[in-house]
Amino acid sequence: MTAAVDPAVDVEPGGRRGGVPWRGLVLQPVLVLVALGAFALWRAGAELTDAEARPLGWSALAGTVVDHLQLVAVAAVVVLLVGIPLGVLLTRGPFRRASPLVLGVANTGQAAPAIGLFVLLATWLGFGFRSAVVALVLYSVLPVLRNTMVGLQGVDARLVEAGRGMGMSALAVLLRVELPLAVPVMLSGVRTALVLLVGTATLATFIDGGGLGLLITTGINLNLDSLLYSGALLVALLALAVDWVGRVVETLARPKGL
Amino acid sequence: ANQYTPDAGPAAIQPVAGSEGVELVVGSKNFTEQLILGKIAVIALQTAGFDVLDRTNIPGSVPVRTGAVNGEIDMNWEYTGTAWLTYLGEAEGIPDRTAQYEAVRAADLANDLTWLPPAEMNNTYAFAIRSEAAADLGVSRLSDIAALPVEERTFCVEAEFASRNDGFVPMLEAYDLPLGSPDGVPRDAVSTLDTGAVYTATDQGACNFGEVFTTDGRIESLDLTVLEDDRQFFPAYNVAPVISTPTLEAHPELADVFAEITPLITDDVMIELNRRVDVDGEEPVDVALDWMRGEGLVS
Amino acid sequence: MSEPTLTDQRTVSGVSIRLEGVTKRYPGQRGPAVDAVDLEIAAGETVMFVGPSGCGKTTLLKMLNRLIEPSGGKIFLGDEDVTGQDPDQLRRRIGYVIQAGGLFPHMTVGTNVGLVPGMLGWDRKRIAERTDELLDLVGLDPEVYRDRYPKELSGGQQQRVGVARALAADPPVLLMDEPFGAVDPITRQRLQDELLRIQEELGKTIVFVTHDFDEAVKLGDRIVVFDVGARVVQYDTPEAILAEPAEDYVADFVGAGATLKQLTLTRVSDTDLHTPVTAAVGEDSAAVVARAEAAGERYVVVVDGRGRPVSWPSVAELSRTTSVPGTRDERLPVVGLRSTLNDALDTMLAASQGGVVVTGRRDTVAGVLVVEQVMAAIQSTRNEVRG
Amino acid sequence: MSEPTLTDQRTVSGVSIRLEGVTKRYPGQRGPAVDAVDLEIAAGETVMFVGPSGCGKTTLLKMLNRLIEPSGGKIFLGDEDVTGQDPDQLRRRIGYVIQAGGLFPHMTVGTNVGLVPGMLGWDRKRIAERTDELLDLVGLDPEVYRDRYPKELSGGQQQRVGVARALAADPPVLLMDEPFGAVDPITRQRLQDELLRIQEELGKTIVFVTHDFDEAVKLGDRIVVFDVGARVVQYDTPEAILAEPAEDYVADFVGAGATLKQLTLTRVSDTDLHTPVTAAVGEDSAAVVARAEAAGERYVVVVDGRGRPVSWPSVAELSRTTSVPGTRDERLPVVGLRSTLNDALDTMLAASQGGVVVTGRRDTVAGVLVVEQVMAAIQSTRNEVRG
Amino acid sequence: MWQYLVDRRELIAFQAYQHVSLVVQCVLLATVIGVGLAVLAYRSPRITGLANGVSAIGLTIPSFALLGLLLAPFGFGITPAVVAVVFYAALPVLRNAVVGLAGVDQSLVESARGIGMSRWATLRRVELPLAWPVILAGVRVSTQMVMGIAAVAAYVLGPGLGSLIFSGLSRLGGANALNATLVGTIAIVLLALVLDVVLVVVGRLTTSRGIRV
Ligand SMILES: Nc1ncnc2c1ncn2[C@@H]1O[C@H](COP(=O)(O)OP(=O)(O)OP(=O)(O)O)[C@@H](O)[C@H]1O
Ligand SMILES: Nc1ncnc2c1ncn2[C@@H]1O[C@H](COP(=O)(O)OP(=O)(O)OP(=O)(O)O)[C@@H](O)[C@H]1O
Ligand SMILES: [Mg+2]
Ligand SMILES: [Mg+2]
Repeated sequence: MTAAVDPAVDVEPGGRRGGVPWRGLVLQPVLVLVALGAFALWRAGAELTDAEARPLGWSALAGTVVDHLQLVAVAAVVVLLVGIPLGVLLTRGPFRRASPLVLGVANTGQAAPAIGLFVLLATWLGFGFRSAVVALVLYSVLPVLRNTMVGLQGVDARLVEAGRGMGMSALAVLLRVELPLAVPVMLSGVRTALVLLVGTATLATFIDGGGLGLLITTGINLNLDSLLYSGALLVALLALAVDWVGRVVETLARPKGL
Repeated sequence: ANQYTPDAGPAAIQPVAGSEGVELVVGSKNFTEQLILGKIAVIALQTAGFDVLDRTNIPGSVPVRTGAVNGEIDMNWEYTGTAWLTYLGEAEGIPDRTAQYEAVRAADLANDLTWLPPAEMNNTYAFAIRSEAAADLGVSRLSDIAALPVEERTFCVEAEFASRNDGFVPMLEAYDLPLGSPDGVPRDAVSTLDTGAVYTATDQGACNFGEVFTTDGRIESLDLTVLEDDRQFFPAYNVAPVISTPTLEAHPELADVFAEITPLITDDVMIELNRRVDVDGEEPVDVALDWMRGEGLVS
Repeated sequence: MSEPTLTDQRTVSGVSIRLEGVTKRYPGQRGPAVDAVDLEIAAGETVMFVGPSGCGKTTLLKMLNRLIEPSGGKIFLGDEDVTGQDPDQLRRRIGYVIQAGGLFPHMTVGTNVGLVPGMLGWDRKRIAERTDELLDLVGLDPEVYRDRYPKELSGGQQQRVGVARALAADPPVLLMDEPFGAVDPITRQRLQDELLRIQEELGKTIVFVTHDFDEAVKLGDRIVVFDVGARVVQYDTPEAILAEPAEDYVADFVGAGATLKQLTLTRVSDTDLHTPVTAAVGEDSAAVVARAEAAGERYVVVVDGRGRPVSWPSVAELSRTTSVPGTRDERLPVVGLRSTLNDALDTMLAASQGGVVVTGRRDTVAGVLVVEQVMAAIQSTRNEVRG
Repeated sequence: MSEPTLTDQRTVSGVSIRLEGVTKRYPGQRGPAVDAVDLEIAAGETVMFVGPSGCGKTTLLKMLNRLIEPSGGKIFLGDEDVTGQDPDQLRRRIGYVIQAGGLFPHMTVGTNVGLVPGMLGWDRKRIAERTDELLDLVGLDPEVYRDRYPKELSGGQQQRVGVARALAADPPVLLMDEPFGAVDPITRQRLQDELLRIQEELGKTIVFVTHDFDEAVKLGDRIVVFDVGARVVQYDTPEAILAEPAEDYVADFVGAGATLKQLTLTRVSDTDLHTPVTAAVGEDSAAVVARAEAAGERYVVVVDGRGRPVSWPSVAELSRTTSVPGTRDERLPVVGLRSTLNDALDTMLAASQGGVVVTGRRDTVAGVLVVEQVMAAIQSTRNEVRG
Repeated sequence: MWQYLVDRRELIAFQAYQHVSLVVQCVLLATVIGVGLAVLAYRSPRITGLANGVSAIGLTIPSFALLGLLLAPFGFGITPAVVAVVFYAALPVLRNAVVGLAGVDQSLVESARGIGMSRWATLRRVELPLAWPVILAGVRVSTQMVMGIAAVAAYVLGPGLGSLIFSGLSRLGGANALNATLVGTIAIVLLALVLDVVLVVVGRLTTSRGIRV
């Protein structure tokens, strides 16, 4: 454009885009690792009572963390495999008519209390890992679905038309134009959903789903702050790590030129 | 009130002088029996004219105890054995119920807590198994577990019991089944669940042995078999109202109020009340009020 | 007489388009948006669609490449009926340019331009060559711009890339929907000139939607004026529409200053120039005056050794000198043969002689043009149109 | 000679503006954006700022109402130095109009217009009256538009509300930054006419930034041509700048067609009209022909009973009839006295007579105008400017 | 189930009221806090980045863990529930308020300043009203989210419907355990729906007709 660029407006997003995110992307894992190291140091040196030592023993702790990771990973994979394709499908042709309804449901679905889902699924499917995963999937799939749809709907209709107008098939337009352009919105939504998932997985302990929630409940029940803090810290660090992975993927997948 | 409690009229329990405008905090742990007892206390104290802040359903024993010790909770129902072993840190329980009570009462005076006379009811820990499995595996006592193949030694416990000093790990040791060792109980054979969920999980066969309270109504309704504590690991757990000493000194009539209630609480009564909540699905508060009306405590 | 000198030289690579009773009815709309339109567009012509907002121009255009399926009627490209063809295949053979280019922001300029050839299965090398060739054609240095992203281009540059992309597979037909609507007037003019130049080279069949009547006059070989329902009100050359609007509605649409607009359509070379009396610098004044009086002229064009005009004195002025002076008149009104009559008029109004000297090759005098001739040119256009 | 007949009647409510060495240096910028500018703007004048993008027009304008604080220099409104005043107070006394009106979309038209009076603490009733008065002034019926929201108006109407808002507290000075930049050419022209009309009534001091030189010529009493750093290249009347650009740079900026542009500045009434020989319908043709020949005229204007022109035959044509015919010539070239010379030229080019009949009050014949007179008018403007 | 509802209508109504009351009050407080912080932040790119960071990182703290951590300073009861709910509710409001305020057309701000509005008047009369729809969208997201978080707060004796769910959990296998959980869960979703509708209505009433789409 020949029209002048107003520098006052242009400087700030440019600066932010150029500088901080990469700094943040490096800073975040470093902080997580430092915190993790500090925790390990404390754990190695702390004098623990028997009651604390039982769940905080190295092997017990490793088991708990692995349980939590398993919960999150399995649920996340299922959520992505279900949520994204379903979201894409709901913005296509005849299904498009259903999308306002689905979006409405997805919006209020977020209010469904996770703890309620856990308990209900435990009653229906029995206790254990499986119910916990199903509950987590139900809890997270709606936001992912919603963000996929919103992201795709946000793509400039003229670009879709331009693609069709030059002879791209519907699938080609989806793969080469719509999805790449929807990636920023989609991924940031997906990232938020997964971060919430990490936190929500703490509730799995109520139905024998395992995971770091155990440290927190035991900490609360027995008034053992060391357990409570360890649990909270580890979950938050895990969430930050997931958040970081999400950010990295976003940065890499964000099409250049936007 | 911060929790839903229907109003009751005075009967055997009468308004006491000087209760007007005084706020008392009632605490309880988060399992059915404690909820019913807690609600009984709430209704009683409300009828006696106090403003009651309902802190029933606190997750875990220790937080309740901590609240009582530092004065945030004025009254709660406590078990003698739990206090002796878990709170006061004693290693051995006292077999005699009265002696146990007297010992706890004496020790807790230093903590500004006064134990009113205990109820007859004794709610101890136990392990239960679904009756079919009991027959199949041929177990009736805790010491029988050691004879089972390792893969049958599966347990459901709640988080608190798993870490308590009078809890799971010492118990396993007492029965020569050390946790985490190959000839004892493997770690992944232990599921940790919410207190109430253990009964269903045991019934569904998620594990063979579930940690239960002997006064729980579901033992009967789910057809669970309680294993005998043949090595006397678990001590006596009589329940008694515990009131913070300053509160009791300010309102000595409180002792009279609970003197109306405590003698009525027997094992059978408690099992029945628990059953109504756990099995019939009634609300603890309704069960409490119903019972108190039936006993003529309130109208 | 649409720029005959140009049309004659043009290579025509486009094909003709024929619409027969093409209709589009949107569901839930009262009347049809496009109502049984018949239209023939000759191969290699640029046809401009103008008309009020909502009259169906875009709908009609999109039916040509079946982005909108007609509810009825037939559309022929060349002799093929395209209403039954696979739309994706069809669209690869029709270039399509929309407002602000519609470039994909996440692809480089090169990728954008190479998309259609890629879909047609060209090999890499051929695509790269074609891309560079097209960028060159639209005046963008491939070295500089090939790897840029659209946001790194100015609006006008983006628009040019849009045109390049539409031309990629050398489609015989180009559809353009208000392509220059969003750019500022100066860039717009530059883009228009560029399109004229490209079209001169390529001779595509172009269908172009615009809201700007001046643009239609400037770019179009023919203009279609539509009314609601895509009713064709007038379909003719710009000259004819300016001179003889078919209905009051068209006249309103054309707006004020139609005659002055018409002048932009005719070049000085298209008029009958008057041959003036010339005099070389240093020639004897008396002889020149005599020559002029014999020819009945009041002014004499003084030329230098190479035949280039120096000044344009009146006979009266000249007779006051002895030999023709060589002083160059800085204010001498001169235009070239390729100038439009509008330019000529502008120059002539500022000059005291009431005319301009016209120069041809190497700036030698080709004749003079006076106001009366401009008027005569307008009259003759009108008569031609009427005849 | 900027429309002298109008200027004379104008009430002047504006104040003068004086800039002394006004400078603006943005942090992190190499040179200053505005470099020691001295400028005097007379009260009641409309001064147009033109210049290339980024030359500092907006910066200079915003320093006048201290939206940007000058780095140095002094600014006087009337005789007050405003560089030390409270900016919020100052701005309430200076109207400010930006592109697309800058209307607050969440307030009604009425609220938008009444904002400044409200801040000045006027009472409700007075604000309401003032709002209605202003809406009337900009040609919007208050009853209809007062309670609408900006989005319910067309672009042109929004722009007018923007002007009304800027005028609300009757500020002596109006600053306008490319106010008509975003509207289509037709609306733009209407808005310009409206601004001229309003300004004629109110006589504010207006500073107006534009990119469009035609707009500057049309609206400005004077034009300032800036170069980078807000260097004043030329500050003069439009006529003078068109006729005598101070530097090549200005000439480039003025662009092609300067002379035709100049024609828009002069009205038919400003020229010396030629009085034609007239003939009443039904008069004896021979007598008329004789009269015309005596006056040395080649054409005769035929008028009806009320003195309105009917046709414009040549003497030759007339001599072929016995009595003057009453047939009305549908193509008779007629313009009014208030038309610009540009309109007149446009009409005249289309007519075979090489001229137009000019009508005055009640459409009676006021004279005729021929091409030569148009050229003479241009020449005289030039001489005036030079003189 | 129906019998369950009828028998316990008073209890359920009481807890539903407490749940809504907790959420509404906390969201109100969170809105004030979130908008207040955004007003402080949005003019500076650096602080805006910080605010966005806080609202992103804040969500990585699991609500259950935060509730636990809050026990130490505040004890059981309403206080930790309120603090946690306000904290989570403030995050989306903060983010949306920053986005909304930053998204206000700069030419309108300049217009406001240009006709002599002070900074504060510009914020109050132009920027906040224009950003309001975006802020309100944040409030809606917050409300939906904290309806669920308030349920978990019942674990630390926060008020509301969460206690129905937890009592269902602790009595699993008994009659009515499923009913209690179902009623608690569904009631929360329904109330969230009602609150959402209320917020939409509030949005319509508080958003100028001129900027409604
Ligand atoms: N998808 C659609 N569904 C229903 N009606 C439509 C649709 N697209 C266009 N229309 C209607 O069809 C008519 C013609 O629209 P079209 O877009 O072809 O007009 P246009 O001439 O291109 O207008 P403009 O100059 O404003 O671009 C209009 O009345 C429009 O409202
Ligand atoms: N806030 C700012 N910070 C730094 N430099 C600025 C700022 N605003 C403007 N400039 C610079 O000052 C110069 C003058 O800008 P200004 O906006 O006054 O130009 P303009 O003449 O109004 O241009 P246009 O015609 O494009 O509107 C430009 O070089 C511009 O980049
Ligand atoms: Mg269109
Ligand atoms: Mg500017």
